[in-house]
This record gives sequence, C-alpha cells and structure tokens, in this order.
Amino acid sequence: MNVTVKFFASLKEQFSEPVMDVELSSDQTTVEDIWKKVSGSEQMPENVLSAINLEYAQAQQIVKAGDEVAFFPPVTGG
Amino acid sequence: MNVTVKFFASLKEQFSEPVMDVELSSDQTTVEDIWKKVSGSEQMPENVLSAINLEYAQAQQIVKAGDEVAFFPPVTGG
Amino acid sequence: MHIEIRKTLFNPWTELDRYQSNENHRIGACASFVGSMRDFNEGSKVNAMTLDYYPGMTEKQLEQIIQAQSSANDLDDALIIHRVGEIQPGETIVLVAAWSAHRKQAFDACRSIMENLKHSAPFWKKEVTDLGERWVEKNTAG
Amino acid sequence: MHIEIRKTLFNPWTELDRYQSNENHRIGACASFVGSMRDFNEGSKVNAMTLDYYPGMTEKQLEQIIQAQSSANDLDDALIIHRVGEIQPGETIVLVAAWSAHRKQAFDACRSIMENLKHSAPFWKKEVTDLGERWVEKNTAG
Repeated sequence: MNVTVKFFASLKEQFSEPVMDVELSSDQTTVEDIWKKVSGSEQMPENVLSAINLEYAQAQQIVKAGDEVAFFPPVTGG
Repeated sequence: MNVTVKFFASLKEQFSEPVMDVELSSDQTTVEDIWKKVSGSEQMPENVLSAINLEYAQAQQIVKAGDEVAFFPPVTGG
Repeated sequence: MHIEIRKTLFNPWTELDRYQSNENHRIGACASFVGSMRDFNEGSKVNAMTLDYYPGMTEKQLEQIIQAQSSANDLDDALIIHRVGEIQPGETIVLVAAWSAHRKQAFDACRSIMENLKHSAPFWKKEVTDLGERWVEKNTAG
Repeated sequence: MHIEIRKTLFNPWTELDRYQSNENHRIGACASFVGSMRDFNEGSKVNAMTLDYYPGMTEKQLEQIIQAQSSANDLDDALIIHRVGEIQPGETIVLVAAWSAHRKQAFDACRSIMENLKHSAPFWKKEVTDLGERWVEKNTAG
C-alpha cells in the first residue's frame, strides 16, 4: 500500500529527497493527506500544485496504491 | 498638365496599354473623371480601387499635374 | 526592419535564420507566419499562379503597415518577404515575422501585419486551373 | 505531430526547415513562435537560467495541448521543442509551430498552444542573477 512521491523545482530543494516512498494509512488517503505526512502536517499551500500519474490532481483527490504523486510550484515554462 | 495612369491585374488586361499619359481638362479633375476618360465615360465601379502617388485615393480626390494615378481591382496578396 | 519583393523561390526558414543572426535580434519573442500556395481554391485544382504587384506602392504600403505595428506593439524588428511572378503549388508566397520583448506583442503584431497586408498591400493573384486562367477576386477572411 | 524536450542548444529555423521538408507539409499556412532567454527579468540582470521539468508528465501535457488545438482549429500538424537544463541569454527556450489550410486556424492554434504551455506544462525556471539564484514564481501574462 505504497505510493511514490516526487517533488520538483523549489519543492525538490525543500525536501530531503526528490523521490520518496510513502505508505498509505487508509484507502481514503487524499493528495493533501500525503502532503501533510511528508511535510510534517502542514496544510497544503495554495501555490503547491499536485499530480497523480502525470495528470493534474485536486488536493482532495483519493490516492491509490502504486500511484505516482507529485508536488510542484506554479509552472513557468515557455 | 498631364498625369501618368497605370493599370494593374485584371484592369491591365482590359485596357490596351498598362500605362497611359492623360491630359487634365481642368485643375478640378478627380480620380473618377480620369477613370471616365480612359474607360469611355463609364461610372467608376465600386470594386475598382485607385491610388495617387502610391497612396490609396478616393474617387472624388483632385488630381494634380505630374501625379501618378493607378486603377486596380481589390488586392489578393498574402 | 526589412521588406522584400522576391521574384524567385525562397525558403522562409533559411531567410529567418540569416536575418536573425545577421541582425543579432536574439532576445525575447518572435512570431512568424508563412503562407504557401495551395493546390486547390474555390473548388478547383490550381496548377500554378501568377502574382502581380505595383512596384513602389507595394513596398510603401508594407512599410506603413510595419510602422503602424512598431508603435502599436513596441516591436524590436519585423521582416516581410513576398513572392511575385510565377508560383508553383507548395511554394512559399509570404513570410511575416515580428520580434518583441514579450510574446503578446509579437503575436499581435505578426497577425496584424498579415491581416493588413491581405487587406491593403497591392498584390493580385491569377490562378491557372484546368479550365483556364482566372483572377482571384477576394481573399479568404482572416 | 512532434514534441521534444531538448537538453542542448537548438536553432528553431533549422528545426522548422528539417521538420517541414521531411514531413512534406508545404501547403497552406504555418504560424510559429520562438521564445528566447532574455538577459533581464523583474529588474535584475539574468546571467543564466536552469529549466527543470517533470519527465513523462511534461510530454503528456504538451501532447494533450496539441490534441485540443488539432480538433479546435483543424490542424494539419504541430511541432513543439522546449529546452531544459542550463540556458544562456539569447538561446532559444521554446519553439511552437502550427500548420493548417488557413491562416486563422494556424494563428489561433499557435497562440493557444503557447498560452496553454505557459499555463499548464510542467517546466520551472531558475534564474542566476548577480544576487544569487532564484526560482521564477510566475509567468508574464500572455
């Protein structure tokens, strides 16, 4: 019951590792629950974006075992 | 008291010569007067455009000696 | 700024590459448009095309079109190359490029230059179809 | 359709020339945009830049952006090349090109692809200024 968690850009520098394995505590775990767990229970800031399996996700979206969850700041390409 | 008159595109094919010298009959001669003269007194059709000295002109604009007057159909470049 | 009426085939990308490196306009945004000859129009196959223009007036109108956009959209530079004479399907008819610090201005200017060129630059297309030659009477909407 | 994330310097005109002749997309209209690194931003001189991205997600988002425009604007083809890694001032960051039968669709698609790329493709810029490094926090308006 694990998910892979990735960080990008400024968030990659804030976390000790750019990729983590995180255990799901329940089958109702949301993206925000994972954020709280990896960041030490802070609320998920508005300017943190998230994705599940390479698609943008909402903070309240449920995560499944095996998913790849990513956190990153607003994008600035182009 | 002459002007040079040029025709382009389909109008060039309608007139016997692509460039003509036309004598001004008065100092109040308009673009339309010149059109009537060279075309045999027809009214100037709406889809005939005109220019004086390389700038778009109105049918009622006055022409001066030495001007270059041009007649052409709607433009279709690009 | 550069405006050119070209009587022979040109490759728009080679022209852009040469112009940009010579003039060293490498910073910011460049929006460009390339129009090529299609082999069909108004229901007929078009085998070739002849483009007539008004030497002197055409260049002057194009210059005014660029000047208007230079002030409206804070352009750093602009380039127009337009073919005249005989043209075969697939060949480039027109290249328009606009350089600015930001993308909004570059896009707006490139598109406006192109629309104004279509609307007021004295060029005329004559198509050769299987049924004979015909002057194109109006441009497609932009 | 071609999407590419490039780790090294590229010349947008050479890429367009190669892509267009290989694929033989020579008919109609091509609108393109080239964005290059500027040497100043938000009041500071920028000496260099690093572009981070999310391998897998970035390509997937770009593909969805092109697909949306293909149906909305009847595109014949589209090309996106985007730099990542270390970039110097004047170097090309992004090339977007859209081909269609008519100029309206090509212009609309090229601009929409560019705006959607800025809005949703996972790329992140970090600038090196005389005062140190800083992540760019938001894009300029389009």
